[in-house]
Amino acid sequence: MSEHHIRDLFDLAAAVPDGAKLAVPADYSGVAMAATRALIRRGVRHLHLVCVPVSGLQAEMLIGAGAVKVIESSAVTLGEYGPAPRFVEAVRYGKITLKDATCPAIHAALQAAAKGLPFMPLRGILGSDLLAHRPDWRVIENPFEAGDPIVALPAIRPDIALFHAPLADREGNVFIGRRRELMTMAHAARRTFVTVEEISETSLFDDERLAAGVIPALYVSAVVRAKSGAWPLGLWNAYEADDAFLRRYATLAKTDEGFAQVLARWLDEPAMAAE
Amino acid sequence: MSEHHIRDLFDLAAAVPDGAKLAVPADYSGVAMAATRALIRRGVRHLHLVCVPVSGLQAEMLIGAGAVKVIESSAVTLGEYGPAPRFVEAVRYGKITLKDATCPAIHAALQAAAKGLPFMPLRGILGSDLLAHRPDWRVIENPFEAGDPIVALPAIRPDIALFHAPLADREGNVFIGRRRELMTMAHAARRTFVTVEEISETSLFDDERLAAGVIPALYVSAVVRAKSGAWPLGLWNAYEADDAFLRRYATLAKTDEGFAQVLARWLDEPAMAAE
Amino acid sequence: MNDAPLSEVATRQEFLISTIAGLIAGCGHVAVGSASPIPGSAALLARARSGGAMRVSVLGSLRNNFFTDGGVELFDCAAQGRVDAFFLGGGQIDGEGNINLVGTGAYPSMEVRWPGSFGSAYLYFLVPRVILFREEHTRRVLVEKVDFVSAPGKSDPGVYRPGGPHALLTNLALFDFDRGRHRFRLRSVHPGHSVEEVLDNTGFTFERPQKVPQTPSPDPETLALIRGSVRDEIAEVYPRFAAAAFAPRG
Amino acid sequence: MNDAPLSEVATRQEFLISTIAGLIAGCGHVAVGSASPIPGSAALLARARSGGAMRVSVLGSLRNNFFTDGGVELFDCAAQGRVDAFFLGGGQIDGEGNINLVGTGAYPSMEVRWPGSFGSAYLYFLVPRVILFREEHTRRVLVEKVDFVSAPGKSDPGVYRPGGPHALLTNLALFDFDRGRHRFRLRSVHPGHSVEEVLDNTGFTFERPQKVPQTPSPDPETLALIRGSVRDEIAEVYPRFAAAAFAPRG
Repeated sequence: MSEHHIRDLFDLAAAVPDGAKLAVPADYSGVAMAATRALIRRGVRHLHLVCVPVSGLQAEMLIGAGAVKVIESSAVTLGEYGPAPRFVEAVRYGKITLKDATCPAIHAALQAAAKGLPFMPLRGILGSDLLAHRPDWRVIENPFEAGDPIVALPAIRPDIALFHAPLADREGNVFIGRRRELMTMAHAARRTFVTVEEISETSLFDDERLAAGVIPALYVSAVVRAKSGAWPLGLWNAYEADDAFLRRYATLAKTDEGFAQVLARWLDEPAMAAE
Repeated sequence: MSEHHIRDLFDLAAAVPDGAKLAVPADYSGVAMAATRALIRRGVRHLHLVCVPVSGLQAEMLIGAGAVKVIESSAVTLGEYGPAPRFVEAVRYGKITLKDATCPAIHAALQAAAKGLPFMPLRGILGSDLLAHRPDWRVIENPFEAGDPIVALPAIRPDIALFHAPLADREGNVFIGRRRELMTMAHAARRTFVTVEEISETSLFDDERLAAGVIPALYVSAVVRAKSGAWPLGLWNAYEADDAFLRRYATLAKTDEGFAQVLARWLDEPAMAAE
Repeated sequence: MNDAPLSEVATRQEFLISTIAGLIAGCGHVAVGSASPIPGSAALLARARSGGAMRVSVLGSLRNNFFTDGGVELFDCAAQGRVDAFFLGGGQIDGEGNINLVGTGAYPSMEVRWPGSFGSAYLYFLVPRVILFREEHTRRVLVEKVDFVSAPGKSDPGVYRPGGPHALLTNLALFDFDRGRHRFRLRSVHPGHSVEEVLDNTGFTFERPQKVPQTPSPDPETLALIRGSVRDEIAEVYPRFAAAAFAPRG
Repeated sequence: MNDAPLSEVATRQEFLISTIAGLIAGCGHVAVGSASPIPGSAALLARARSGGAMRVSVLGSLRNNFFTDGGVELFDCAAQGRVDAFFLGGGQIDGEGNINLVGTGAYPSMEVRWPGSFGSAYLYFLVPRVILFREEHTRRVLVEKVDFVSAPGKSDPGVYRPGGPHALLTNLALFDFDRGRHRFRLRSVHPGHSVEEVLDNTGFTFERPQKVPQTPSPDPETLALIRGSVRDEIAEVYPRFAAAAFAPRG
């Protein structure tokens, strides 16, 4: 850990500058919603959101709160709860700049950054209108076979990767288990901020079984404890999404007024443990 | 697991055809020496050995036994025990075809295969004589920046990946912990043969901590139990290399006769548990 | 076919599950993406019938998902040729098999915006047997030409493409996709529906045999499997679906 | 300087460890490759002195290696700009900083074959501070021109190269590398040796100041650290080295 001055969600939100290229994971992976709330409270603006490879409530609320300038994602949806209304609205009125992608392209572009490469080739995509609307994606020739076109994706190097995990230790090592996309995000990003349910007093490297699923502190700039930090979303192996909240959200957020109401209530929720 | 007829080291050796492109790991990672012995006993020939990214005693003995036609590696050495004498001898007299590489190039070429890509770009290498002697490596232009040359490495898709691990279960899931290069090998190769110290009667996926370090059975063609299967090399967290054997080997293998003697004795060692 | 919970009659969902399971029989590894309870159930049904020969990876599941390399693994696995079947939907699907998951109107400020293309622009190229599945069968969905091509149904010669569309299943009918002619061909119409109804509600032209068969309904053994182990397994990922989509156990 | 185990006098290895530690002071993350007991000890010494500011990754260690992404991680980590210093050796090293880890004579059937290039052809380009370390200081090792360039000391303009040679340390002397002129410059000669001895045993020309200083010997505090925690830590990976290279604890 390199940013020891970040000790709570307030510090964390203050350390995310306006205009940051912020990488966030999909709902199944561990979304730092408590930190997102702190970001909206601090009034963050002009974010370039990179969704790895899709997003839901997090992108939706940041967009609704006016915090997003650019969004790069393969999808934004509330899943079982239907479309993401603020995202749909922002698209219709051109309030955000879209960089529509496809899941493996976002993974590959992050892997390029993690390998210090300027680009990564990727199969597929050719003939998709995605390509037509992504002037930053190029088509090159496979150098080993004439007449074999292949897409080249420029590396995505996020300024900050932000996610929520079940466990970290005092050194800043973070357990992410099978959620390896979080490892790639941390390798690719300049800085990585993590919120966690619990902080272990012993090193995660003490248990060789655990070690295989650990992001080393070398890649982690700050860890902040946030109990239920993914709420109202769920966290794998820990807790489910808050069904009542998400139903209410999906209904209310269809209008500007309804969204303002649900956002205000969410921002007013009692402070979390670490705040 | 897809090759259920492979039940012991004899079956495993029989399933490796002459001329196979065989990927093997470095000494620190888990080397299937018991299986290598079975391969030499069966008289395997013309192997195209891909060392990930280097090799020691395994490549050395296979070369000495006349089993190797081509070797692709970033180094072959007995480490603390000095040069690999059969390798050095075979190079001097042109008995093997060399594909000298550099470690990250082998990793990247396997990753290309694991991603189904025809090639992977990689930084560095330019100006190295390695490049001059690898006509299969190309220099291309970074498509995103004129005047920025970068090496393109063709994918390495091994016919078979072969390694030794501490634990598997009855389904064919294999625990490799932090040795992620074994995961990449299994993803990249058409078939993967694994020897293990122990077979668990319960699924490795039952423990979420363990799961993060598991190669799923989907990528594993056969698992054979071989107690002390890395001997005379060591296995991480399990046992050390056999110092006496390696000292004796390094001395004797300097001559053809000495090597023949140490090889014959090794092949005569009592059969292992699974044989 | 209706939603009534009569144990001898399949619910609409059970009928679709059974039909999809037939389309993926014989596959070695079937992967199921997110928000796909019916394909997920179908894959679990096909696995139950395969006698241990089929693997299934259900995204979002802990118990039926053995990936350990993160979100990229499904895509890598497909590119390695280790995924035999996958399922894609579409806000629009056209007669050449193009699919649109982005929206209608002019990009980017679209009139109707859908979530986005997900992995379609990749998996449609790499998975040999892609089943297009969309319950709604209307001219709004099945169009002559999609407004936005998330993933094309056909590719230029020279484009690396081992995969592509295999079949299209809706609430009304089942189509095969002819990869030589790049057109759909009606294979069967579901019980209670007619070819005329299909023609009326399809925005693209398609081929059809002179006599169009009826899509077979699940037999009692299949229904028992669906309402038994399949329901239990899919409930892990889609509890609300599992509570609503199945008839009571026999 | 000798190998005698007198507690007030550094062994040859202790002297080298101390000298290397000085070369990497201030680095945030130092990585140490395989078969590198002296650089490994030096990195652990530098870490001990850094007050927690330096990270060290010793390949082959379980206790001082926090990589969790397999063999590729060191290389990815370097390419991300997260490795500040690394160590390379060479069967031959020439005056332009080219290194040869492959062999002598004509490739491929070389007269003398060494193990191979390892990661040198990559890390030499990407790690800002590469310390060349080779104990043997003879005209056999330090040559005018290497027989095989495993990794070049300099690159053409336009080649992406944030890294390169920083210093060269042998049993006789310490050189800096001038990246503008692509030549070594003698910084200091070790106690007990002379500039003439260095000139006699070096196959390439190099720059030197009019008066060449002596390489400083480790002070008692440094020696105590080396013989204490550093010895204990390096013994995990190099037990035979740890048993032989250090003088008894003070």
